[in-house]
Amino acid sequence: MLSIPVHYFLILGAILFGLGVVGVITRRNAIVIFMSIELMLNAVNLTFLAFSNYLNNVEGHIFVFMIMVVAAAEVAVGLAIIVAIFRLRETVHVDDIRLLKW
Amino acid sequence: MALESILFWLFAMLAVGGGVGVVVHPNPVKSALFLVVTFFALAGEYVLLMAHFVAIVHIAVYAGAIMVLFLFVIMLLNVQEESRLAGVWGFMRYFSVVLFVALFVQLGYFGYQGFFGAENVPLVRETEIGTVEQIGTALFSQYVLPFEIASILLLTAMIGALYLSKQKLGLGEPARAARVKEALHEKEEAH
Amino acid sequence: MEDFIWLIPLMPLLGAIINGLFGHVLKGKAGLIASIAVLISFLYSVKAFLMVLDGVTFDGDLFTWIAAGSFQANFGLRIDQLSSVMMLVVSGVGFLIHVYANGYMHGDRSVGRFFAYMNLFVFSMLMLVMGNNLLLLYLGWEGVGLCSYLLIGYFYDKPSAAKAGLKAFLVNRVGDFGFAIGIFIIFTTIGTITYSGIFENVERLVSAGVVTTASLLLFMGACGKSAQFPLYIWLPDAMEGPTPVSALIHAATMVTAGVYMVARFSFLFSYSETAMLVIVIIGTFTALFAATMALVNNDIKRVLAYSTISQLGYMFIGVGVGAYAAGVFHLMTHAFFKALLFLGAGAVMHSLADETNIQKMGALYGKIKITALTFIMAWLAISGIPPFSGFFSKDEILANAYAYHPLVWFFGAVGAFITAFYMSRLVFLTFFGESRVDPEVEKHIHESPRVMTIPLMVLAFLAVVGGLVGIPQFVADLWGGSNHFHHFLEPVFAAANERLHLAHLSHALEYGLMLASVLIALGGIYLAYLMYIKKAIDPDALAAKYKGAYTTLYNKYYVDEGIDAGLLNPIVVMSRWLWHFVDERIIDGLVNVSAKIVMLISLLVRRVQTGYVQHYASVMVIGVILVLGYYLFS
Amino acid sequence: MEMASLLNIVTFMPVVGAIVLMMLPRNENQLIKSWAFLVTLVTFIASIPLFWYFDGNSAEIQFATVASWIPFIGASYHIGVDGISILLYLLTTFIMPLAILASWNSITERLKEYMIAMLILESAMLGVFISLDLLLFYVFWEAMLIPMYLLIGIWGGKRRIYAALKFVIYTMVGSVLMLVAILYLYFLNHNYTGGYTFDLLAMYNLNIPFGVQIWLFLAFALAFAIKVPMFPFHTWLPDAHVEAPTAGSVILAGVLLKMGTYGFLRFNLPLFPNAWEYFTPMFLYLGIIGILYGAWVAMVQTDVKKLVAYSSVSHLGFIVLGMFAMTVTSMQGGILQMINHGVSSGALFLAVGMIYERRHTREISEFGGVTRAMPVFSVFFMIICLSSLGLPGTNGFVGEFLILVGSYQSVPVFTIIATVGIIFAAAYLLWMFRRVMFGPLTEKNRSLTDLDGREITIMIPIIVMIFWIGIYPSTFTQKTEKTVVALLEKAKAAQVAYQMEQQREFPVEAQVITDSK
Repeated sequence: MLSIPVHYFLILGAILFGLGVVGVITRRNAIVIFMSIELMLNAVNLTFLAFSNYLNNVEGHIFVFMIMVVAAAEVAVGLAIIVAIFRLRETVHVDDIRLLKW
Repeated sequence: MALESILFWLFAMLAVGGGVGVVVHPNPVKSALFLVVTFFALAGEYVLLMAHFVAIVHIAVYAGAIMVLFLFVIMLLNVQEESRLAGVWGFMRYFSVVLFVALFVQLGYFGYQGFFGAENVPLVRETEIGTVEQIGTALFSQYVLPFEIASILLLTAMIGALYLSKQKLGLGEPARAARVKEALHEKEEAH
Repeated sequence: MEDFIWLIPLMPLLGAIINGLFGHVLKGKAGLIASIAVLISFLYSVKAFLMVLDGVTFDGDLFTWIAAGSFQANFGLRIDQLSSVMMLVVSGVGFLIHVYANGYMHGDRSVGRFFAYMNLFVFSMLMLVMGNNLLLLYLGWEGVGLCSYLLIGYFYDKPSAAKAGLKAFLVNRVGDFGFAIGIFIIFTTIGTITYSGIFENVERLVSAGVVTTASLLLFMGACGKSAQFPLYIWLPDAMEGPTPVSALIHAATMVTAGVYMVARFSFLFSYSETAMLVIVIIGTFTALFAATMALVNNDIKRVLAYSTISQLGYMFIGVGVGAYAAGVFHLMTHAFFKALLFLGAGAVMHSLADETNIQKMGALYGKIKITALTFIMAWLAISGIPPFSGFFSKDEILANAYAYHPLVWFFGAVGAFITAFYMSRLVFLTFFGESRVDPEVEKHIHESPRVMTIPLMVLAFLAVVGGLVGIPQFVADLWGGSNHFHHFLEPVFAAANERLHLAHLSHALEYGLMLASVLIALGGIYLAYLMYIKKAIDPDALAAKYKGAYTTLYNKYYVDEGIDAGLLNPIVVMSRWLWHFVDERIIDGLVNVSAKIVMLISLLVRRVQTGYVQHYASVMVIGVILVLGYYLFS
Repeated sequence: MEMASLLNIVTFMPVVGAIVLMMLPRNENQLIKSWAFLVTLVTFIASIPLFWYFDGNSAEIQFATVASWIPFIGASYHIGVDGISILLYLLTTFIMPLAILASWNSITERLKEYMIAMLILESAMLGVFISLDLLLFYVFWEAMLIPMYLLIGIWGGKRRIYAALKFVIYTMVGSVLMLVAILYLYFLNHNYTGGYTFDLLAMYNLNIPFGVQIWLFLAFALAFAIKVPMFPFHTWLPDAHVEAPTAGSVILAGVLLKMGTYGFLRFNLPLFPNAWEYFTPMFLYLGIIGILYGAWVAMVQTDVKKLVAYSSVSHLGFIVLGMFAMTVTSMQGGILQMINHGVSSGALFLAVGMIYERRHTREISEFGGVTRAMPVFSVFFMIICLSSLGLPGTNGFVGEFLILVGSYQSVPVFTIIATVGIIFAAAYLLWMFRRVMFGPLTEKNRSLTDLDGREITIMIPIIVMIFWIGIYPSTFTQKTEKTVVALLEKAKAAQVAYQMEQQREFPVEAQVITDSK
């Protein structure tokens, strides 16, 4: 029937996750960093679904659901924060926002 | 090669390509569009995993709602293309590649070692797990409490976002916001 | 007796509270209230005295004051022969001085405060003499010290007055330090501090070998309060207080507390010959030493102050040689004539617009007759002219001193000569000779009001006849009388007298000594007469001739300066060093160094905190990789 | 039984008051102040029955409440009072209304937060005095630090941050070691009995080996010595006092310092009697050094408040002497002196605060002749000074004298040196008084106004206490007597038992030790 091994999905997830990490670390634009985080979350979703299918277990789906909820909430609040910061500082570049040190 | 395999590789390449685009493209708007591509590709992978319901929700929530939100904010803030800084940022770029490789090796090793040669499971089974009915039953019986909490979380996020977006910045009257702004500038100059 | 004696100290306390709280409302009435309070005390004291005369004594507790562990001190009173005499002197002389003060302090802006302090003083002094245990004595002791402090510094606006008050309190504290340790020793050894308890257990003090130490420590307290060498330095400065205060506290009552204490503990002191000897030596030395300082001083009150110190020295000679009754007798007569002298001096100052320099007086006799006459009576009393009171008491002390050791008598006699001389000098310069008064002031010279002169007259009467209650036995034998004062006090000193066995002098010797005293006194007066009335000897020329001696005396032997330079300044310098060096450099230095070390380390470590989100994120990812690696490859 | 619940109610009443206060509107200053005062006043009034019904004829813990708190580690909510803590408990509730009144006009910034901090502080302090569970004690001990830190750090003077930090770090250094010692005791108890408990009364029954006692004693003693503060751990005190607002100083001097001496009696003596004996000479030395050192350094201060702060070092030295002299009389005197010092030094700080509010300076040289301008104030100030220097008839005398007369019985030489301190106590206080209050009225002080009704209201209870303890101290000493006797008997018995043991093991050496005493 299905000929795609489960570890294909897992490796795809790993690649996407790694790409997300690279994005978070290298990008200066807070919005793009946010998008990279979404990428990482989706990589995790993919992994969950792969396992769910492999183990024939519905809990993976539930988890993906919860992650989506969290992601939605996070995006809403996060973007609001970015907007607030932008109003105050007129920039969304994270290297301009570095007062929280020492 | 079976149709599933072709579809898998197609979607996988689209997803990875989209991901790379998100990460490397200097223009945030285009990054966002690349992300949309990735989302659609991932939805395809979900379908391959027989998670039809999740796939649909994924399209609706991510590509439909979240991405619109992203684009909206980008447009609202009128963000320019980002220019790279020398020095630290150059180093970070190479360093991130190292991190990527390390992470990929570990996660890939985990997936490969754990599941290589594992018995493939049939995609179509007698008990379907990805159906709306299945998920609905689970959500409203066993997982009803997390489900309700999730709704509260969303509500909270909504209120929080509203509060933050108000003109007052949650810091009191506008004059005070100006004062804070001034103080921040001063502090920055001190650095 | 129990039913009224507690009222005796309570009345002045009530007066003090009323005047203290409502003095600013009462104004002129404050003095009246205060005087009435002391008068009531005096009347009750008379009642108590009469009962004691009938042989009724009292020793009982009112309530428990302090009780902790084995230590117990009660609020208890003891009325016996000694304390009843003291109560009479304190409340009687106290009352007269209160009356006098009504006139003297008239128009002062805070009379209420003045009389509150005065009443508080009478209360403390009565507690001192009436208490039945050491701690109550200590309470009165420090209480009178406090009132002395407050009253000396009554004119607190004057820096010198404030300073003098502080000095008085601190010097007294030094004495109290010894007193307190004396109490500790007595309590630790015999477990009680009531007079009766100590009396019964005095043998235990002896067998523990602490009797000399305890006696000397108690005497140290007496030295402070009674201004004996070397703790006398506060008394001359104490003259900064209003004159009634000097009369009441620094002449008649408080300063005699030390004598009272030694007399009260006669049974204890008599066990230690060393202690007695020390008392005699210090008393003799002080009597002479203070008298010399009075020779050249020009301040009318300070001359009297040195005279007081000197006379207190005589009292200590008396109690030191074992003639306790004689010491107490002199205490009493001294209270009369010295209070009179001070009040008289106050009256003089009153009429001369507060002038105290005797070089700016003279020929006042005709202008303020009552004051002058009473003053002269007191002068004769202190000089030791019979039959004035001072003669009998001083003579008795000197006779007993002779029996103890002729040398003591000799020094005492020299002191008596000097006393007669400087007192005569004072009187001659003040009341006789030519007038040196500022012409502007001279116009306003006036006799003091009645309220001031009547106490003067009463005291003058007492100064004249007061000595008659203690006519020496060998004189009284002439008409078959007896020394009433001695007999009255006999029970109190019985134990000590029994142990000491005072040597009895032959009648011939006694008469001889008496005659000698009279001649000495007359000699002193005559010398002063020559110098200040006749001008046969020029005092200025004398001073110029013996310049070194004169300046030393004039500067009071530089004792104050010596103490400042030798004791106080080093302590202050050391304290500053402790503060700035030990506290701020060493201790705080160590604390700050340890803080600095932490700060240096954190200076290095905080470099990690760059403020860039990505740096933090990378560290996080590195962490994830490490943890994951640990699980995957181990 | 009702008394036990009253104890709970009184302890937590201020916190409840603080919670209500949080809901009051921010700008209603009058309401906030009145509410805080009311809460503390009611707390004080409610605490009087505790004192009244406290049975002075029993050495037992009274009004105890035992409840499970964190059962799986054996921590319980165990509170109760004995003769020592009841007095300090009352002292705390007595001082607090006065402290609130003292901050009536001087606190203008963040009044609401200030009052909340004060109320929480009160509950924490009360908790310290009644905790009979080591962990509970530790929680209260630390909880009290936070509001105090805020009081100094927010409402303090110019160098407030430095002072607040110094205060917290000093205290923390000690209390962290104490925590280690508490945990050690906890596991030691487990080794002996097999059970896990933090209960203090259970620990009392432990027979801790001498070598262990030494270290545990030191750990506890350091925490308490810093709090007392004993020389040489005292340098936080002048800074904290000088920078703290008046009410902060009052609480600091009135209550917080007593926690150190209280801790010695509650923990060190009953838990480690043998180590106590071993360290007695050292603490006696520190005590008398503190007495003289504090007095000397106080004498040369130029800042009135600093002078009073150093005088605390001196006074607390007397208490240490009284505790370590180990006689019933001296220890009773020590406990009474804790109360006296709380009243007198607290009052001194109040008085200093009153003139500071008027002149905004505390330099002695700035003043002079204040009596002329403020006669009523000068009377109060004088009485307080006299009580502080131990004039008979006032409270200071009773405590000091009991300490000295009791100590003389066991350690005469130390006592004699300590007695020198009373001379210097008079010197620094009256010298300061002369320079501030006497002399000609200087131009700068001419406009000073005398005390108003509120300030007189603050002073009167203090004066009443000064004379009450001075004239009839039995009210207080009879409550402590039995507890002290029992405490000493138990400790002495343990010490004798240890000596016997030593004698059995090393007959010769022990002989030498006992002989040399």
